[in-house]
Amino acid sequence: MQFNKQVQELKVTGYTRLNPRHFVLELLAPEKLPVILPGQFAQVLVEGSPSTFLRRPFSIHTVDYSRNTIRLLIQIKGEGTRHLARLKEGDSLNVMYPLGNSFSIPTTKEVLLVGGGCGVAPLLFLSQFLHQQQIRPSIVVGFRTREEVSEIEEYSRYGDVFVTTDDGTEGEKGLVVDHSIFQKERLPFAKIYCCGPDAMMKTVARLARMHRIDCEVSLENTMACGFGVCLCCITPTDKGNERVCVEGPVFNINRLKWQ
Amino acid sequence: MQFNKQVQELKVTGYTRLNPRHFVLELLAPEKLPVILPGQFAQVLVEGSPSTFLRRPFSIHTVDYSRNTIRLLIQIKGEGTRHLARLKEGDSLNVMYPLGNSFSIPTTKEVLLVGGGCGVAPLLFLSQFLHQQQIRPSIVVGFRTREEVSEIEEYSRYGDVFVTTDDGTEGEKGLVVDHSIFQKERLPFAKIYCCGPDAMMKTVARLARMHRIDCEVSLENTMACGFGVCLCCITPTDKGNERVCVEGPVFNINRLKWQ
Amino acid sequence: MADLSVNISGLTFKNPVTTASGTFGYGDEFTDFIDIGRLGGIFVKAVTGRNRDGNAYPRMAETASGMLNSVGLQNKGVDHFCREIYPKIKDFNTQVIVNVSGSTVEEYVEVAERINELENIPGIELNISCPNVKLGGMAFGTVPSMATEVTREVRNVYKKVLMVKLSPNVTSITDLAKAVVDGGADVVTLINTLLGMAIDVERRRPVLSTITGGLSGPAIKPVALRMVWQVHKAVNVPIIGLGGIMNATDAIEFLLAGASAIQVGTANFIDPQISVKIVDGIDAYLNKHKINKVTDLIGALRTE
Amino acid sequence: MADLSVNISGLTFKNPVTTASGTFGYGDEFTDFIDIGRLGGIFVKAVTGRNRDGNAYPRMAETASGMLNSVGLQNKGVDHFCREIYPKIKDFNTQVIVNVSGSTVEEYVEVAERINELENIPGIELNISCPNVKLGGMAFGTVPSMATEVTREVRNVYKKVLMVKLSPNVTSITDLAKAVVDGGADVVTLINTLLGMAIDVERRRPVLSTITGGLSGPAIKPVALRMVWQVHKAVNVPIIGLGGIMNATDAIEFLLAGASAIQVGTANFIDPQISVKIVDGIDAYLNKHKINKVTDLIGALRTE
Ligand SMILES: Cc1cc2nc3c(=O)[nH]c(=O)nc-3n(C[C@H](O)[C@H](O)[C@H](O)COP(=O)(O)OP(=O)(O)OC[C@H]3O[C@@H](n4cnc5c(N)ncnc54)[C@H](O)[C@@H]3O)c2cc1C
Ligand SMILES: Cc1cc2nc3c(=O)[nH]c(=O)nc-3n(C[C@H](O)[C@H](O)[C@H](O)COP(=O)(O)OP(=O)(O)OC[C@H]3O[C@@H](n4cnc5c(N)ncnc54)[C@H](O)[C@@H]3O)c2cc1C
Ligand SMILES: Cc1cc2nc3c(=O)[nH]c(=O)nc-3n(C[C@H](O)[C@H](O)[C@H](O)COP(=O)(O)O)c2cc1C
Ligand SMILES: Cc1cc2nc3c(=O)[nH]c(=O)nc-3n(C[C@H](O)[C@H](O)[C@H](O)COP(=O)(O)O)c2cc1C
Ligand code: FES
Ligand code: FES
Repeated sequence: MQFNKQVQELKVTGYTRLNPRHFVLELLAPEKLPVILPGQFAQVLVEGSPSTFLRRPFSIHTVDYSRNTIRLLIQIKGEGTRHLARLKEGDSLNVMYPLGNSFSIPTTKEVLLVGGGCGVAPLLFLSQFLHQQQIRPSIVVGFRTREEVSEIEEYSRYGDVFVTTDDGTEGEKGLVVDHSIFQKERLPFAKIYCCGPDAMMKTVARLARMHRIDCEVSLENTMACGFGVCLCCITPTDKGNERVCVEGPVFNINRLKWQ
Repeated sequence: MQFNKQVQELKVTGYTRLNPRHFVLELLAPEKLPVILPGQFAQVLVEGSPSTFLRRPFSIHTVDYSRNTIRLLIQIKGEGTRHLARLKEGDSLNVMYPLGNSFSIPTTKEVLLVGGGCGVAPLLFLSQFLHQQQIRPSIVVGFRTREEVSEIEEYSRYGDVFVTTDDGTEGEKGLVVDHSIFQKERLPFAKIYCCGPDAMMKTVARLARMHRIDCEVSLENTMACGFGVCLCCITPTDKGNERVCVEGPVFNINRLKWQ
Repeated sequence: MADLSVNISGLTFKNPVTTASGTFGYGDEFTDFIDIGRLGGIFVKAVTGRNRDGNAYPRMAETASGMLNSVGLQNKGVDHFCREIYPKIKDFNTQVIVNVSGSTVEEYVEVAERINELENIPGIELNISCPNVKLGGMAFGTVPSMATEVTREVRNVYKKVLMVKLSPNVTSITDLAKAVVDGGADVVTLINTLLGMAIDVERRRPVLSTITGGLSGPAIKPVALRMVWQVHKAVNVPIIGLGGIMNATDAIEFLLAGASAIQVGTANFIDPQISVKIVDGIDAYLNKHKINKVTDLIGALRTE
Repeated sequence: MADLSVNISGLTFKNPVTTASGTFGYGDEFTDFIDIGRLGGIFVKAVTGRNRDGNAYPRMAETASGMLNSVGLQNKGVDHFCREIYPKIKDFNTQVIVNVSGSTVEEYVEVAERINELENIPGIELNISCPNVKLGGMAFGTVPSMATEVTREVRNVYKKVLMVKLSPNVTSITDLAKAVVDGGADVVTLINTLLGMAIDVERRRPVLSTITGGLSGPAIKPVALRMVWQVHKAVNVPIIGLGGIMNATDAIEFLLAGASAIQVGTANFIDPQISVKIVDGIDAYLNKHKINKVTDLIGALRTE
């Protein structure tokens, strides 16, 4: 398998506003899509946004080789994402992809995916991928409130979905890690994949260690290049400071030295 | 008469592409238009153009108090104007106006207007204004080539129009100052108003001096503020270095010390 | 509504937002746009001993997130200032500080003495970034001993609040800050423009008539902020911070780094109402964060 | 097709476009995007005496038209470089220059001696912007006498082309340029990053773990261009210019100001193909202006 990185002008072929803070872009590639693995990300150039100098990283949300499209799930945070939210079908977007490593292929069927906020982005692609491997994971996803809960049907196609909302307006009330699934004495999983805010991932990692479950997390970091040359995005690991954009974004928690 | 400067969000209510390099924007003011005089200009904020930090100055091309609109005639030069060319009806534009002094009210009916390139912009407004004063000027306007010749019908409403093109595809061939109107032994004018490239204005000024005709020119300059505070836009005059954006853009040639 | 007032060497500013010399004229051009009385203070443009025509055209070049200028201290001299300008600005309902420049120590002293007599001017800001004719064009503001000397000589004749504005074009901004404090400065202002250059590749010429000029705008903000922080740790006098401030967030960054007040410069050209918007934005930030007085922000950067 | 080749102290570069140290890795990450053989040269990232972990996270802050970094010379040391990296890059069809760093004169000398043995490395670039541990953290590159000393000591052991990269955080860049030429530098590279800072007002903390960091990108271009011009008039060795170059026009500005070659830095992060596009853009400019060879542009700024 080859992982040639590309810089391409993708065409916006779909725009779905999930809720006021989140939207999904569907992007059509001008040539045959490269092989993309779950957990990989793209670096997006935000043209026409004066305060956005560097590219912005987003996980690949889904890949559709038949339509030759990828999708990104984007949360509006600052100028760059605000600007992307104004894109329309037909616009083009300069994207560097696929970048980073990927979630590992599990050697077990007892798989749990945990995602919070825009951290759910790579998990849809991962569940599709697991589905192809005949694995039906459990998926716990956390949202702020009912109106932000989205794409549950899509996840349900590939796994058993559990929802939390901070305010309890849908699913269980509380943070993802407060979900009752984690309260059991013995968690029925041999592998956890997790993506979300730092604090959440650290809690999940603690739980995983406690229950002796293998666990991979997808880290965020401030990135300048996204392909390994600037050394701005490091995280301390058992091999020293490693690049989140090349050796990551996915790390096994055993390798991380969380600060 | 009061000349309060304003910073307003104007709405684009009209967009006319005259030719590949020029377009006209019609802009609707949110409140009653201030009094605007011919020769005055506006400072336009080009939002969403990363390489355009400062406002861009454009002469007021026409004013329509009944519709509460102004129009700008814009030539595409660099990033800022390229970006403005992409505006659409309904977009809004942050504009500071009216700025600068104005052409003086003539004390004669023998008036000649001379314009070249986007230097024609203030002359349409000036001819309307003269029309209101029962003055029908002669108007010589120069263009590069036939396809850039535009708005001739509008000018004709207010004056007698003479056209030149650099390549002779319409009107007389050559630069504006080559027009036969200037070849006469005695030019039948008591006042010339001129706007265009520096070299052109200097030639017209020379002709005016030779024929002892009173002459005003509208200068361009690199501007940072446009309202008199940065002192970046000076031109040497009989009173020392004066600001093109406040004491100008219109100067009587007798006052200028052309470099 | 939080308490926005700050005290700078005994002078009360109703809020920490002021305007930078050379970017605000004498204030009068702004009365169309804002109520000047809403500002903490204004710094009017440089006054020199005699009339100066400034540099030849072109004086301006736009750059990435900034601009270069080579205005060259154009002004009509201190006589004209006292006679013609002062009467027009002396009753502004804000602190009016005069920026004082010169090419020799004597010129600085002469101007300072004259401004000292103007009742409604509570302070001056010495602009020591100008080239020193006696020192072969080297700026006063780049050699600590010269900076001390010019400050001391002015201090001898000037009885009100003496601010000194530093140039960022130096190896050690703290050495310069210490030098002017040694000379008797009550306050340091930083930063003036960075020396820069722009070239027109089509004409193969410099864009500015003077080849090089002063860089201002958001491009220089990181450098300005760093210098404010360094000086805040090194000297014990109030700091007025500036360089690329475009909004309230930028202004708050300077306060956190140690500035007691800030100046808005180039941003005035793009939005003449920005200074007042920044006052409102600081107020909103304080309310949002439940901070009662703006002075709690000054130097409050957490670095532990 | 114009003649794009330039000669820099005896080395032939097929064109004046090279890549800046710390922004191009060891070149290998770029092979997905460009043919490295199309570049005049590449400057690989800093090599120090021993392994360095660099600074803690976060190491990056975006700023107006630029970025701050505090990577801190992370690298595995000169041993690892010679053993593991050199074999991979020694056959690139371009000039490969190694950026050499250290905290003591001895460390610079040690690294330079080791690199001197590598046949396919025709030159080194001394990065003297690093803080000098013996000099209390003051950078070698800010004190002329120290700059001369470190250059001279390296010159004694290094037999090929010796380039020295200067820091812009100084009062007089020409003094520093003269100092390293006195020490035996064949070429000067300028500029390294400006020292800057960014603050997160919500957390009231510095964005970078190191509080201050190095500013790069278009924001610094006017300063870089000014320094290249000043040094071009002051010393007689070839200059390699950089700082905020984003396109061919920027690159040509540096050539006109006096640079014999240029480096593309931060722009590589945004468009990894930009360096090759700049080669093409310079060629197009020369053709448009009917200039036969790129060397006709070097220092060709008209200022009369
Ligand atoms: C590998 C990776 C994958 C990501 N995947 C997704 C995704 O699928 N969907 C999604 O919505 N977001 C994702 N992000 C986060 C996304 O990149 C940032 O939200 C985005 O860059 C913000 O840009 P902005 O211009 O809108 O905000 P800015 O104005 O740049 O910043 C707004 C706020 O967000 C913070 N911020 C900016 N960039 C980052 C960053 N890289 N990491 C953490 N905080 C940041 C800033 O500190 C600031 O407080 C990912 C980040 C990484 C590193
Ligand atoms: C008082 C005044 C009135 C004007 N009226 C009009 C008008 O009615 N219609 C019109 O099309 N243009 C007018 N101009 C010129 C217009 O302001 C510039 O063409 C415009 O600012 C270019 O912006 P840009 O971002 O597209 O180009 P940039 O990328 O900024 O520059 C492109 C090229 O144009 C040159 N340039 C930029 N600004 C100016 C300037 N202010 N003066 C001269 N050359 C400049 C640059 O040096 C460069 O070579 C006027 C200028 C002034 C000062
Ligand atoms: C056009 C212009 C003229 C200036 N004139 C002066 C001056 O007369 N005296 C002075 O001390 N600083 C002068 N400055 C510097 C500013 O006061 C300020 O220090 C600098 O622009 C940085 O702030 P900014 O980035 O907010 O503009 C001038 C700046 C500009 C842009
Ligand atoms: C992330 C990063 C790492 C850098 N590392 C080095 C380095 O190791 N050695 C060095 O001499 N310069 C280093 N630099 C400085 C660049 O080589 C260059 O001098 C500077 O970024 C200015 O050029 P630019 O604006 O084109 O990026 C680094 C710059 C960046 C942005
Ligand atoms: S973002 Fe540059 S190395 Fe990871
Ligand atoms: S543009 Fe600022 S004074 Fe004229």
